[in-house]
Amino acid sequence: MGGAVAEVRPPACAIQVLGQPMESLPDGLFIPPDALEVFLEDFSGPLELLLWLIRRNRMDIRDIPVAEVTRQYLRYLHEARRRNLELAAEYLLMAAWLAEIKARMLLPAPVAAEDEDLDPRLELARRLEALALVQGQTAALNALPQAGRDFWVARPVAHHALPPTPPQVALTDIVQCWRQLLLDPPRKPLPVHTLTSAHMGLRQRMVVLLRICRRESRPCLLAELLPPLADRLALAVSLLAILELLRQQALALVEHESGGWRVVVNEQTGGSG
Amino acid sequence: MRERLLALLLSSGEPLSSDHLATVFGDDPDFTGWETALDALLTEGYGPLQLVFVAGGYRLRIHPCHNSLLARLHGETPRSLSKAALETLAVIAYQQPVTRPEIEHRRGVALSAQIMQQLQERGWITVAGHRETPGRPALWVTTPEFLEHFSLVSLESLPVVQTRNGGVHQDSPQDEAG
Amino acid sequence: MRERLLALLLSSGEPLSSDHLATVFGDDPDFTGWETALDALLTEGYGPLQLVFVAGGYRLRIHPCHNSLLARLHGETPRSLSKAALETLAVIAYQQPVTRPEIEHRRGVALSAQIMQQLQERGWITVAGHRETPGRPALWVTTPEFLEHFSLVSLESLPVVQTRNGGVHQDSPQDEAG
Repeated sequence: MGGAVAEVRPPACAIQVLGQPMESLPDGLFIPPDALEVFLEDFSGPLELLLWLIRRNRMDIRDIPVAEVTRQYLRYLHEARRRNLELAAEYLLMAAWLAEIKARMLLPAPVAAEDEDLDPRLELARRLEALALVQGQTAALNALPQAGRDFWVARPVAHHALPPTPPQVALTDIVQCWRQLLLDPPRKPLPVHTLTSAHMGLRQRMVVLLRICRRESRPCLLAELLPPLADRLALAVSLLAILELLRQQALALVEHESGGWRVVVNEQTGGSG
Repeated sequence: MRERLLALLLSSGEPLSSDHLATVFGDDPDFTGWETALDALLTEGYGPLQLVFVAGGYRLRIHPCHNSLLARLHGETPRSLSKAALETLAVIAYQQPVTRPEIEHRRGVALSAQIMQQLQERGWITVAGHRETPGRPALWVTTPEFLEHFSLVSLESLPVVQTRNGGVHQDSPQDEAG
Repeated sequence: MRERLLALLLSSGEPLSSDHLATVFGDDPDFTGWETALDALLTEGYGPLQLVFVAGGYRLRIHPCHNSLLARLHGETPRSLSKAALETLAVIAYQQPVTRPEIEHRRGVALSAQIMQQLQERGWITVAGHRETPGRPALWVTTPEFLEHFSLVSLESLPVVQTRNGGVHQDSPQDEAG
């Protein structure tokens, strides 16, 4: 019984032809018609076919009877060719390699050499052992419990929108910041002051607007009441002034016959003011 | 039966419709009463799980009471506040209730809407009303969450800040604005 | 505490390590005893859930007693891998980091791009760098998802496969190729 074959269950490929395990086939290379292609497709390549032959013949990978293995290997190839099956070039390459090994085996071994190193079968044995190991590892991997086959994981459960992560701030940061603001007050002009300055005052603007509306004594478009060529701040103050006048009911909004809204003086309350 | 139903729901990445569940359970007498179990799950939940009906099917959800814990796992890594946001927070904390123009006045720079939004999203500041002056500006205050986050019993427990020429900071900007 | 721990584990799509959990719970006195709760979950499970240690962390699974029911929902062994793909995965798992030519050498056949793509799509393999040899071939390794799928705690827990006159297979193909 061969030594180096990985200690695993039968060849990783449980070869079956038309439902029959390949092991039960007669030694005389009987392949049912149309089954050879299926049979060869089960192998990843020539190395695996070779490994399977060696195992079936219970040969030792470390001491391969090259002549016999080559004979069997070539019979598969010839059979395949006879049935016009397309074989990968790798299969022919392997045949060439086997022939080369066989030829070198016939040469007398140099007396002084260590036979291990010069055994022409060594590289083939290494390759076959590596493949046998891969097959063993594949079988071991496939035997592990697998998600979706042997167990199911709990899929991540949804949750509500989460509160944002609080920033890293200590109370001392806030206190320190406040102290700094107190010790070092801003020197720049203050926005609040700008609003109350003489030419931009809200109250003043309200008076001006009310005067314009009263003078025109007709419904005015909003655009007509806003100062022309004004900066953003002046526009904002004017708009604020109109809104405030509307809130105080000094002005009122009326719907115009041509559509849209117009601003008029509210005669009931603000008209006389 | 409840556990079987949960097993199905937990292993599924998408909501399961009644029809789908009915197909899985079939007429199998082992699985009678799954509809009752479904109803029970909908009303009672199961530990930290709630069952909700969404997108035409049933799906499990973590009960929102665990949100703050989940945020620790799934939330982005905390970043420090910008100086502008920190100053704004300091002004609101010490001067509340305070309007936006007053905050700008105190800091000497215009206040971006983004900062206010950021602080609001943190749940640290909120609008407590409006000042009855023209424009009725919103009055900003800190929230109970703010106190809780900084382990403050009340606003009175904010550390007192004194300056040499004390009292300057007591000037309420609302007097200036009024 | 058990429910809080469950909420975390349920919301996570990947195993959570002890370290990660410790970071989430921190020193917060509200969460003391989470280690005990974790141990209890490991031994007792929770309803249809069992807790396992896999890929360096804790992960919830459906108790295998529900497997036949779950197979009804998810279909029996969906999309099982081809023999070639499984062999390729085995070579990568046992020999990583490994280049494509080395995989081909081990298996004795050319490797189709399709197989590598399939394994990548499942999230089981990834490129971890390049070997500094001519052509700078990509070095393939397995991912944490691979460990999780095959119920492995770590790569060290891959089953040991020996040949009878052992040792020969230890020749790393990268030595031969390099």
